Amino acid sequence: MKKIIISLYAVATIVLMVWGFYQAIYVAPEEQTMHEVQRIFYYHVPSAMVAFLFFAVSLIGSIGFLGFRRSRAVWAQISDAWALAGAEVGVVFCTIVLITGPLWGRRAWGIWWTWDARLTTTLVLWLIYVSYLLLRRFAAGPQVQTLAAVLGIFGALDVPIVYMSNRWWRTQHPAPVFGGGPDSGIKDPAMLAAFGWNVLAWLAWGVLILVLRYYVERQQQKIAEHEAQEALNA
Amino acid sequence: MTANVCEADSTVFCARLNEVSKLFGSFAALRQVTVDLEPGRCYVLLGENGAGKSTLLRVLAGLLRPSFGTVKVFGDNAPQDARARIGYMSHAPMLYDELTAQENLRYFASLYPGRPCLAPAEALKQVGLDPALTRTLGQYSQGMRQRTSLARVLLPVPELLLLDEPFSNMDVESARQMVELLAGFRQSNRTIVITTHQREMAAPIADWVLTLHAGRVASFEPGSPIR
Amino acid sequence: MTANVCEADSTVFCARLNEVSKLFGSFAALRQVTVDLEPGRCYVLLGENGAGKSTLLRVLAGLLRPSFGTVKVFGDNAPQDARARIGYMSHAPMLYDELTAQENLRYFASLYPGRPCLAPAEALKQVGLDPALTRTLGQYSQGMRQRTSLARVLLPVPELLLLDEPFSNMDVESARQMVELLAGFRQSNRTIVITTHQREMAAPIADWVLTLHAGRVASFEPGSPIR
Amino acid sequence: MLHALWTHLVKDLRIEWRSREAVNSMLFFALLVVVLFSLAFDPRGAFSREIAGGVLCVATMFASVSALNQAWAREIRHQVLDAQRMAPTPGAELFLAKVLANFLFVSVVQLLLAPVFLVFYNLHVEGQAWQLALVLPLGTWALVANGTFFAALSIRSRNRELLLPLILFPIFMPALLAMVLATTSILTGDSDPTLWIKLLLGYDIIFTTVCLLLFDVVLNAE
Amino acid sequence: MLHALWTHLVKDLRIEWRSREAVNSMLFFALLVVVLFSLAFDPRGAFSREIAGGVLCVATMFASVSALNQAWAREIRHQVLDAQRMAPTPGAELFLAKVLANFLFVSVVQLLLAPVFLVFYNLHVEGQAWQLALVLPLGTWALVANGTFFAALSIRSRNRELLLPLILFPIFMPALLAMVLATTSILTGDSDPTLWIKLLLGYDIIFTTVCLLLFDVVLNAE
Ligand code: HEM
Ligand SMILES: Nc1ncnc2c1ncn2[C@@H]1O[C@H](COP(=O)(O)OP(=O)(O)OP(=O)(O)O)[C@@H](O)[C@H]1O
Ligand SMILES: Nc1ncnc2c1ncn2[C@@H]1O[C@H](COP(=O)(O)OP(=O)(O)OP(=O)(O)O)[C@@H](O)[C@H]1O
Ligand SMILES: [Mg+2]
Ligand SMILES: [Mg+2]
Repeated sequence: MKKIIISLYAVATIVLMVWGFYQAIYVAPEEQTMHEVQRIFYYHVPSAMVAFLFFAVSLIGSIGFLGFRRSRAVWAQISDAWALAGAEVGVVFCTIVLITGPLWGRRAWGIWWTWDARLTTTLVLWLIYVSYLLLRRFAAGPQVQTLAAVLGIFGALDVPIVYMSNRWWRTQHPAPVFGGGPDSGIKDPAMLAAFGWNVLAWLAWGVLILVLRYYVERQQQKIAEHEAQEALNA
Repeated sequence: MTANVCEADSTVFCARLNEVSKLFGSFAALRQVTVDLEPGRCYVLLGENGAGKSTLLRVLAGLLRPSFGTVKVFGDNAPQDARARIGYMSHAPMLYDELTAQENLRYFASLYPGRPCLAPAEALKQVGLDPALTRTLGQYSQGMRQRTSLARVLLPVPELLLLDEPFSNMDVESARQMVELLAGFRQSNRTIVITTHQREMAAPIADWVLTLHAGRVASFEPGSPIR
Repeated sequence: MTANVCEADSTVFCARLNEVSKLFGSFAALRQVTVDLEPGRCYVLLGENGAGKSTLLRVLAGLLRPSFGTVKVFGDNAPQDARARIGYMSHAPMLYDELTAQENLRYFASLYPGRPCLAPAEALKQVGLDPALTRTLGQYSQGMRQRTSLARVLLPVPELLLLDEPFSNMDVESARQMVELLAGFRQSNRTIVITTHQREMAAPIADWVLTLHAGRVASFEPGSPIR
Repeated sequence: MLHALWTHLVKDLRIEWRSREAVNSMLFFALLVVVLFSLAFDPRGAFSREIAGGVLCVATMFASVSALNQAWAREIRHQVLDAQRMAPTPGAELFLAKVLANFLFVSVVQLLLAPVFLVFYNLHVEGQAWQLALVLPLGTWALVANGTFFAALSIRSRNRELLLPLILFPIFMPALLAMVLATTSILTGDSDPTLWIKLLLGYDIIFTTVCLLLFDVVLNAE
Repeated sequence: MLHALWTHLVKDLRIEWRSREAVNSMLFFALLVVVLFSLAFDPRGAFSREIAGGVLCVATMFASVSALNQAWAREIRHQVLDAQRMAPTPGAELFLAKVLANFLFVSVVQLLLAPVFLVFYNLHVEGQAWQLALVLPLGTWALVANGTFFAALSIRSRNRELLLPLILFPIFMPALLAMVLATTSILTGDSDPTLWIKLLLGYDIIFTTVCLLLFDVVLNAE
C-alpha cells in the first residue's frame, strides 16, 4: 500500500516536472532585459525556496530531538531522522541554487561570481550545512545526534539572514521579487503561472526525496535498535 | 550537615536501579541490573575487567543515562537532580595538574554553593596528606593523587559515595586507614559503593558484595570476611 | 628456512643481556638485568604490573636502547642490525584498522624482501583464523585482532620471538592451541620469550621462568608445572 | 549566581599564569601568520591599507583556533570535566568563564601584536582610531564565544583538531566579514563603520545567547 | 630498493580510498579558507590579481597542515610504527611513500579547488599558464615533504597539533615566498618567474635530501 502511494506520487511528480518545464521554456514570455537566460529563474528561485523550507524542517527536527530525547525515545529518533533528511536534501537544493546562480550571472553580469550579501550568505549557509553533514560523519557514538542537533540550530540562524540579505543591503543580485517594495511581484500572469507550476513541481520532487531519505534513515535506526536488542539478550 | 543526614534517613532507599541496561553502540556494558541500595550501608562491587563496574558507578552518578530502565536516588529524584548529594571518584584523579592540592580543593568546594563543605585542609588531613604541601598536583605520586581525589569527593559531605578502585595505587597500610575513614562515614548513615579488585581490602566494611559478570548481576550476597 | 635455523644453531646464545638498565627520566624501569637466552628454549617472563616486562621485551627487540649495559643477539649483533630475524608482538595489535587481515599481512610480508615468508593465508590458518574473512580489522574482536597480530609476527619466520601477553584476550581453548603452535616452533630451534600474567597458560612450554620485580631479576629458574 | 563564574575564571587565569602556554603559543602562531601573510601579500604595494584589516582579522582567527583547540584540554586530561558535570552549578557559568578567559588571552595577544603589525604594514589610521577599540573586542568575542562552544562540541569526536575549524569557520563568517569591513573602513577612513559595528553587536548578542542556552546540552551529551 | 616504497604507497592510498577522510576534510577546509580570504580581502578590488597568488598558496598551506597533522595518526594508533621500525626496510622509503601519498592528496585538492578559485577571483591568467603546472607541484612538494617530516617529529610531543605549524611555518617560509612570487608573476604576467621556479627547485632538492637522510634518526628516536 505504502509502495503504491509512493509510486503514484513519484509518477505525479514527474508529470509535474515535465509540465513545469514546458511552462517555463515554451509558455512563459521572454523577459525584456535578460531575454532567454531569464528562464533559469524558474529553476533558481524554486530551488532556493525548497532549500529554505528543508532547512526549516531540519531545524524543527533538531529542536524536536533535543526536546524529546529524555522523554520519548521514539519521537526523538523520528525527529532526528527528519533533521538529517532535511539537512541533506536541503544541501542538494542549495547546491542547485549555487550552480544555477553563476550560470545566470555569467550572462547577466558577465562574471560568474561576486561577493555581494545575497551570494555570500547563501554560500555560507551551504557551508554550514555541509559542516553539519561532516560532523555527522566524523563524530561517533550516541552523542552524535545531540551534537548535530545543536549545530542544526546554529545553522538555521543563517537562513533569515540569507532571506533578508537583499532587503537589508543593496546587492548586485536582483532585489526581492515577492514581498520586496510596493512594486514587487510578477506582473505578467503567464510568467506567474509558469513560476507557480515550477515551484509546485520542485516542491513535490523535493518532498519525494526528503521522504525517501527519511525512510532510509528510519530503517537504519531500526536496524541499529535491533542490533542493540540482540546484544542485550545475547 | 545533620539536616542532610536526616533527609537521607527519611527515604527507605538511597538509590534504586530498575532493570538498568547500558549499551555502547551495539555492545551491552550493563544488562538488566536491578539493585536497591539502602542508606548507611557499604556495597562492594566485584567483577573482572570489563564486567561493567565503572559503568554502573557512572550510571549511579548520573554521568551516563541508562539505555533502558530507570535510576532513582534519594526517593524519586533522577541522579542529575541530586548531584550535590552524590560524590564520585573515578579511575582518573579529576583534578588539575597545574594547581596545588589546596587550590584544587578550594576550587571544587566553591562549586557547591549553599552546601556546608569541609575545609580543604581538614579534608586533606582526613586522607592523610599534609595540607602544607606546595607542590602542584602534577608532581604528586600516583598514590598521593588518589588521596587528593578522595579528599575532593569528601568535601561536600555527600550522602552517596561512589568510589572506583580507590585503593588501586595505595600501599596496604594507607588503604587500611582509608577503610577506617570510610567506616566512620557509614556510621553517619551515608551510603558507600566501592569497586575493587582487591576484595580483601574492602572486606572489613563490606555490608553487601555485588558481583558483576559481563554486565549482569552474578551474585548479591551479604559481606563476608576473607575466605 | 632451513638455512636460517642452522644460522641460529651455530651461536651459543640467541640473545645476551649484560647489566642492562633502562631509565625513563629518573625512573628506573630495568635495573642491571643480566640474562642469556639459549636458542630453542622458551622463556616465560613474570612480574606484577609495572615490573618492567614490556620494557625488557622492547629492549630485546631493539625498540629501546638500554641506558646502561649491552644487548647482543645472534652472536655479536645489536638487535637493530638483526631486525629481520626478530619478531615482536606488543599489547597493541600493530596492524591497520582499515585493512583486512590478509591485506595487513601481505603488506607486512612485503616489507621483508629477500626473506622467505609464510603465505598470509597459511599464517592466518596457523593461528586459527579463516583467511577468507573480508571484514576490516577494525571490525574484529579483541581476541581475533590478537591472533592476526600473532600471524603478523610469524610471517617472516623469526628466530627470536618476543610475545607480550599473547593470551590476554583469548579464551582458554584458543590459548591452548596457541601454546601448541609455539611448542612446534620451539622444536625448530627458535627462541621464544613470553610475558604473561596467566602463568599456568604458558607452563606447558616454559623451559625457564624469569620473574621481574621493580625492574630487577627476582628469580630465574627452570620451568615447572603448575604448583 | 555569578560566584561560580568568578571561581572558574580565577582558576583558568591562575593555571594560564603558571604555564603561560596558551598565550605564548598563540602569540608565536599569530606572529608567524602575520609574517607569512606579509610574504604572501606584499605590504609595500599601494593597497597595503586595504588588506591590512583582513590580515589582522585572519591572523587573530587562525591563532585563536589553534588555542581554542586546547581550550578544554585541561578539563579532558584527567576527566575533570566529569567533576564539573557532577557539581550543582549551571554549565552556563563554566562556559562563560572559559569564554572570558580565552577572550582575555586573545586580547592580550592582539595588544602585543598591534605594534608589530603597524610596523610591518606601515600603517597609520585614517578614520577614527577609537572605533577600533570597539570593533576588535566585538569581533574577538564573536570568535571566542563560538570557538569555545564548538571546541566543547568537537572534543567528543575522533579527530577533533580537524573538526573545530570545519564547524567554526562557516558559523563565524558573517562576524568575520563585518569585522573586516569595519576595520578596513576605519583604517582607510573611506566609509562609516557604524552599520558593521551594529551588525557585530547583534551577532554577538544572538550567538552568545544561543551558546549559553545550549551549552548544558553539549556538556551533558554522552 | 623501490619495492618497499611502492608497498607503502599502495597501502596508504588504499586506506585513504576506503574512507576518503583526509581528502574530504582537506577539501572542505581549503574551500573554507578560500572563502574566508575572499571575505577578508575583497577580490572585487583592483588588486585582486595581485593577491590571488598569495591566497592560493596560503590556502593550500593551511589545508595541508590540517591534513599533515593526521599523516601519522594511523601509524600511531595501534603502534604500527613499531612494526615499521622492526621491519628490515629503510625508513627513507617509508618517508618517501608518505610524502608521495600526501602530495597526491594535496594535489587532488588543488585540482578540484582551482576552478572554484578562478570563479571566486574572476581570474584569467595573463602570463604563461603552463608554468603554473610547474610552480604549484614544486611548492606543494616543499610543503608536504617538510610537513611529513616535522609531523613525524612532533607526534611524540604532548600538544602536537600546535607544534607542527610552529615548527613547519618558519622552515617553509622561503619556499612560500618563492611560490607566491612565482604564482603572482604568472597571474599578472608582469615579470618572469623562472628565477623563482629555480629557487623552488633548489629548495625542494636540498630539503628533501636532508629529510631523507635524517628520517631514520627521527623514526628511531625513543
Ligand atoms: C551567483 C549566485 C547566486 C546565488 C547564490 C543566488 C541565490 C539566491 C537566493 C538564495 C535567492 C532566494 C530566493 C528567495 O528569497 O526565496 C535568490 C533569488 C533570486 N535570484 Fe539569485 N542567486 C544568484 C545569482 C542570481 C543571478 C545572476 C540572478 C539574475 C540576474 C538572480 C536572480 C534572482 C531572482 C530574480 C531571485 C528572486 C528574488 C527574491 O525573491 O529574492 N540570482 N537567489
Ligand atoms: N564510552 C565507552 N564506549 C564504548 N565502550 C565502552 C565505553 N565505556 C566502557 N565501555 C565498555 O564497556 C565495558 C565495561 O566497561 P567498564 O569500564 O564498566 O568495566 P570495569 O568493570 O570497570 O572494568 P575494569 O576493572 O577494567 O575497570 C568494557 O568492555 C568497555 O570496553
Ligand atoms: N615511555 C615511558 N616513559 C616513562 N615511563 C615508562 C615508559 N614506558 C614504561 N614506563 C614505566 O616503566 C615501568 C615498567 O613498565 P612496563 O610496561 O615494562 O611494565 P610491565 O611489567 O609490562 O607491566 P604490565 O604488566 O602492566 O604490562 C612502569 O612503571 C611504566 O610506568
Ligand atoms: Mg573500571
Ligand atoms: Mg606490559
